[in-house]
Amino acid sequence: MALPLETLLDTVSARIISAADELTALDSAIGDADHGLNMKRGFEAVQADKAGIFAKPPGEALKAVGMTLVMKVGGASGPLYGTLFMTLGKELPENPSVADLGRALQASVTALKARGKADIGNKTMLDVLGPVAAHLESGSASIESVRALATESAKATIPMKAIRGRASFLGDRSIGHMDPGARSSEIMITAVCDVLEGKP
Amino acid sequence: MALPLETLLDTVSARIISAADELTALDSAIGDADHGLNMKRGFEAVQADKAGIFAKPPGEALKAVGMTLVMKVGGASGPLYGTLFMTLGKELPENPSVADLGRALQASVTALKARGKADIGNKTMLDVLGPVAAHLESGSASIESVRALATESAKATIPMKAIRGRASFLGDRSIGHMDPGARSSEIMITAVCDVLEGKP
Amino acid sequence: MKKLINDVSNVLTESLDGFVAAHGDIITLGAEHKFVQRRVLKPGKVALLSGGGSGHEPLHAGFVGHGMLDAACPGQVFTSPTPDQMIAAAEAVDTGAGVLFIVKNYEGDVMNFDMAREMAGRDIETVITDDDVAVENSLYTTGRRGVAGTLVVEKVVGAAAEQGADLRALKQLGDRVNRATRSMGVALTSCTVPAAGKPTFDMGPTEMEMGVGIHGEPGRRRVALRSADEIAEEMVAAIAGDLKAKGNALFFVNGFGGTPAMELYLMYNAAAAQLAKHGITPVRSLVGSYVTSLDMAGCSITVTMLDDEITKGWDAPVHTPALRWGL
Amino acid sequence: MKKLINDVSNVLTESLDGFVAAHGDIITLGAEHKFVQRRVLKPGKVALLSGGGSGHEPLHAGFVGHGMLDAACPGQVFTSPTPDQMIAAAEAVDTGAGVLFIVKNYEGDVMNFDMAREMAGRDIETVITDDDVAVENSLYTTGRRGVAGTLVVEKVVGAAAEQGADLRALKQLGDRVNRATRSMGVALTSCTVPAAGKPTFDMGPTEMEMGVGIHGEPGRRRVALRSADEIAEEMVAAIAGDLKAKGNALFFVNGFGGTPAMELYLMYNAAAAQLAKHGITPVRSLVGSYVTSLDMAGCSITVTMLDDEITKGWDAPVHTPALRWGL
Ligand SMILES: Nc1ncnc2c1ncn2[C@@H]1O[C@H](COP(=O)(O)OP(=O)(O)O)[C@@H](O)[C@H]1O
Ligand SMILES: Nc1ncnc2c1ncn2[C@@H]1O[C@H](COP(=O)(O)OP(=O)(O)O)[C@@H](O)[C@H]1O
Ligand SMILES: [Mg+2]
Ligand SMILES: [Mg+2]
Ligand SMILES: [Mg+2]
Ligand SMILES: [Mg+2]
Repeated sequence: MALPLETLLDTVSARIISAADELTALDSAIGDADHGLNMKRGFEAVQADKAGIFAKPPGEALKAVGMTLVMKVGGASGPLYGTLFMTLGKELPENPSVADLGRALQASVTALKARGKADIGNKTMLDVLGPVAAHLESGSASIESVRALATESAKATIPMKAIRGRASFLGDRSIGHMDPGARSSEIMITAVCDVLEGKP
Repeated sequence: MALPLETLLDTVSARIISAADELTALDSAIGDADHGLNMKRGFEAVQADKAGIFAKPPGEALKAVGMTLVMKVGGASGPLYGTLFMTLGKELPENPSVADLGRALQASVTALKARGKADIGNKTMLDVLGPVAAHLESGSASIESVRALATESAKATIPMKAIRGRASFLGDRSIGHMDPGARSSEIMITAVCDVLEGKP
Repeated sequence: MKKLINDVSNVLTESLDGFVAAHGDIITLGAEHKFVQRRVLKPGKVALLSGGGSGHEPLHAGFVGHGMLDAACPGQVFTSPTPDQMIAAAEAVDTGAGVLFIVKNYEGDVMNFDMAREMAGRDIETVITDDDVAVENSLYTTGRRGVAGTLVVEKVVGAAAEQGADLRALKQLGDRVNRATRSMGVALTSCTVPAAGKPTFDMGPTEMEMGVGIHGEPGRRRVALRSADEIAEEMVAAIAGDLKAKGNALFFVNGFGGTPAMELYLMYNAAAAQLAKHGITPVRSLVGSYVTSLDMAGCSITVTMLDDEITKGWDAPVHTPALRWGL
Repeated sequence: MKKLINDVSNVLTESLDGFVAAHGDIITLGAEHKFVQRRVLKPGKVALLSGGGSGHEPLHAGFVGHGMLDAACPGQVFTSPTPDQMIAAAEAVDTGAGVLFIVKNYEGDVMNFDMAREMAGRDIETVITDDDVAVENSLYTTGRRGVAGTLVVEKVVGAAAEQGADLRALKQLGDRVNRATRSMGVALTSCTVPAAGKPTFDMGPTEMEMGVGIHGEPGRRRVALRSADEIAEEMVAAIAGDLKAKGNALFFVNGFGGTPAMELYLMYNAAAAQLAKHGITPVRSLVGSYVTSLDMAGCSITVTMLDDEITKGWDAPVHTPALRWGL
């Protein structure tokens, strides 16, 4: 399928920007109260750069989105989401199958693990991105099942004790709160599902 | 009459110490929230020095009370109440008449005016001490009339605009609050009246 | 009340003990916590002595050392020190050239320093600082408060004393620096006096006090919270209107104790733009919490018009716990 | 939210503009507010570059100047700077001897500095500071936070760089100073991030956070408000227990932005008594708000065990906006 890149990016940006307060509130509980502010700044910059970004071929456009996030977000989420988009740009073929999507996302997850020295189960965005990548790669994914898995996986970070990220400084006190990065990943994946399903 | 100096001082001390919070609250409104703390510190020091103080003859004892207040109270009230007691010590004869009391208090008021460069009507302790001194000197004073005048005079500072003391920094905002030093003077005069009347 | 303290009645002595321990290379403590003095005195130099209520730290003890004060007498919180303190301090630091008292214009301070001068029996002059333009001046009232500008007077006079100026000359210089200096303050919150245990005044979440002093006393006007630019505009207008001078100045933005550096520098930026409109050019700057009001949030700005002598005094080396350069 | 600010989106740039205007004799501002740099570079000297989220002022920009940093990159409030900032700063201050990054151990900071190092194409080493004993250390976790001890690393390494030490030697020295340093903090109130507009966490009037960091993040434990002595006892026990060393030390009491000097010195007094019990003797001291968390009330204490080299580095002249002696 040909990905409607521009619509995807607009929807992801809009959803993240309008969820900024929620993400910051989650980060207040176990972090430093800026995840929503960071993500909003990043996607506002992506929107401001759109003309330049979409002048490029799709792969390069995705890399440019990643680079914009790296240069505008800062914090932990900047390099991580930046790496995610840059890797997707490198790995996605022109007209990807679902399995291609899975492979590219899996490659991104591998890159993220290396960048952040983290693993699945550490109570981070990886706990949403990792399961979704694996599910896509499995070949049995539907839009419905991906959406459900993203939501479930974000929720599953609530009882986890953080091993990585700022929440790890809290030790046991990190238990009982959803990881803000897991929630922003869920929001992005849900946005992609909605666009692919034809919902605005 | 022979003044029961020790009882007078015990009662004045006890009344001031137990009114500390009230005096500090008055000073919060138009000053710096310490008049009660200052006066309490001073009279606690007087109480601690009592043995030394009452080893002296009455005039010297009063001067010693004044010097203790000067050295322990600080702020505006320390030099002023210190000067008051030192002047009383200098001016009071052994067995003072009511008129002697009036003259001595009047001399103290004069000394206070010089020390503080202030006058009656400036919204300070002088607005209680001045009228009471004049009334005592007039020869027509009774314990009852002195007590009533002290209370009235303290109350009369409420509508005044402060010209001297910290409250003067507030300009018109000083209007509507009783002057803390006027109130402490009222408390002391009332205590003296009560003792002379035989009330504890 | 949330404070890093033990028993409220020991706050002052415990804090002073820590202060003297941390800065033992520069200062020593007088008996009974009556004063803090310079560790090494300079014989023949006029001794500079200041003091006032505590709660304004680092003022004054933080300015004891080479190039500034010889001794400082800390009173109770917001309460002037008592004459015995100044007498003992003068005795300790007067090496024969006399003593200059530098006193902020509050009646408590003025009267206690006056009594000390009368009782000390030595050659003493007094400089009274009254830089706060928020207070209306008049011959019949207490006059203006001495606030953050006191630091400037202590620094410039301290430098001249170090250079060997005599007592009369220092008194004149101090009066001159004071006349060249104006300040104004704004508070966003009240402070809490430890012994009182609760804020001195209540302030709503969208209110501020314009023209506040440094004792948690209310200011001249309670107004609605405004932007840094608007606050700077009003403060600079009051200062410049009263100074009636243009040209080079020392510009000092002072935090009250609960104000982060980020906000002080933002105020510096806002107020510098306003100064330019009035023809005042900051050629020397100081930003930080130097003359505080316990934990109050807010700031004051101070402008001192500079001439060669005052500039030289400001630039001269200083080595104290809170202000140090050139040494 | 009560702050001396204009539009929340301009807080950083307006504050930086004020900072650079006030300290223009020492520092200059890079394009697009990406970094602050030393006005006069020393050719042939290794360039020291630090940075991190804003809100910790004067850290880091306040330590740019002779004897400390060559450049500092300020991120958004509590958010690591982005790689383009470090790349531009390194380009501006590298005079050929290479660049040392000094980075506090937060994943955001570490990752952004790592990316900058990969992309900058020059000789760069990194010292990571992780002095906060409040965080349990383990091979499998993020590890400890870098907090106020970072100042000590910057000072000592800065002195050695000024003396001509090469990049590898500075990296080793930085790691060594970091290993000799431990910190722990306590918060009495939360801070308020300007863009968030309300306190990061709620705290009751009789609660405090033990083992708090410098980002308004909750600490390890919410406990009942305790006396300065009890707080000092717990903090010093944690530090000394982890250091497992006795002898001469640098003792640094750091305010978080909303803490008055009076309380910091009282804590100094309380903690010095505890240090003595553990055989640690403060022979150098620093007290003040240097590594802050916006307007948070509270403090941290830092101990660095001293040897001759570290002592010499600490004592060496320094001339920066926030730390100055010997010059
Ligand atoms: N090492 C890591 N690996 C993967 N994700 C991480 C890592 N560290 C942090 N994160 C993610 O980043 C999120 C926080 O992002 P953000 O608040 O923007 O940055 P910061 O923590 O620097 O303030 C966390 O909720 C977590 O999901
Ligand atoms: N110049 C003055 N003359 C007479 N009384 C004064 C003068 N200045 C202040 N006072 C009195 O002192 C009182 C304040 O005392 P206190 O609070 O102890 O000292 P401070 O004002 O230094 O904090 C005022 O309420 C007023 O009655
Ligand atoms: Mg965060
Ligand atoms: Mg008072
Ligand atoms: Mg007072
Ligand atoms: Mg952050």
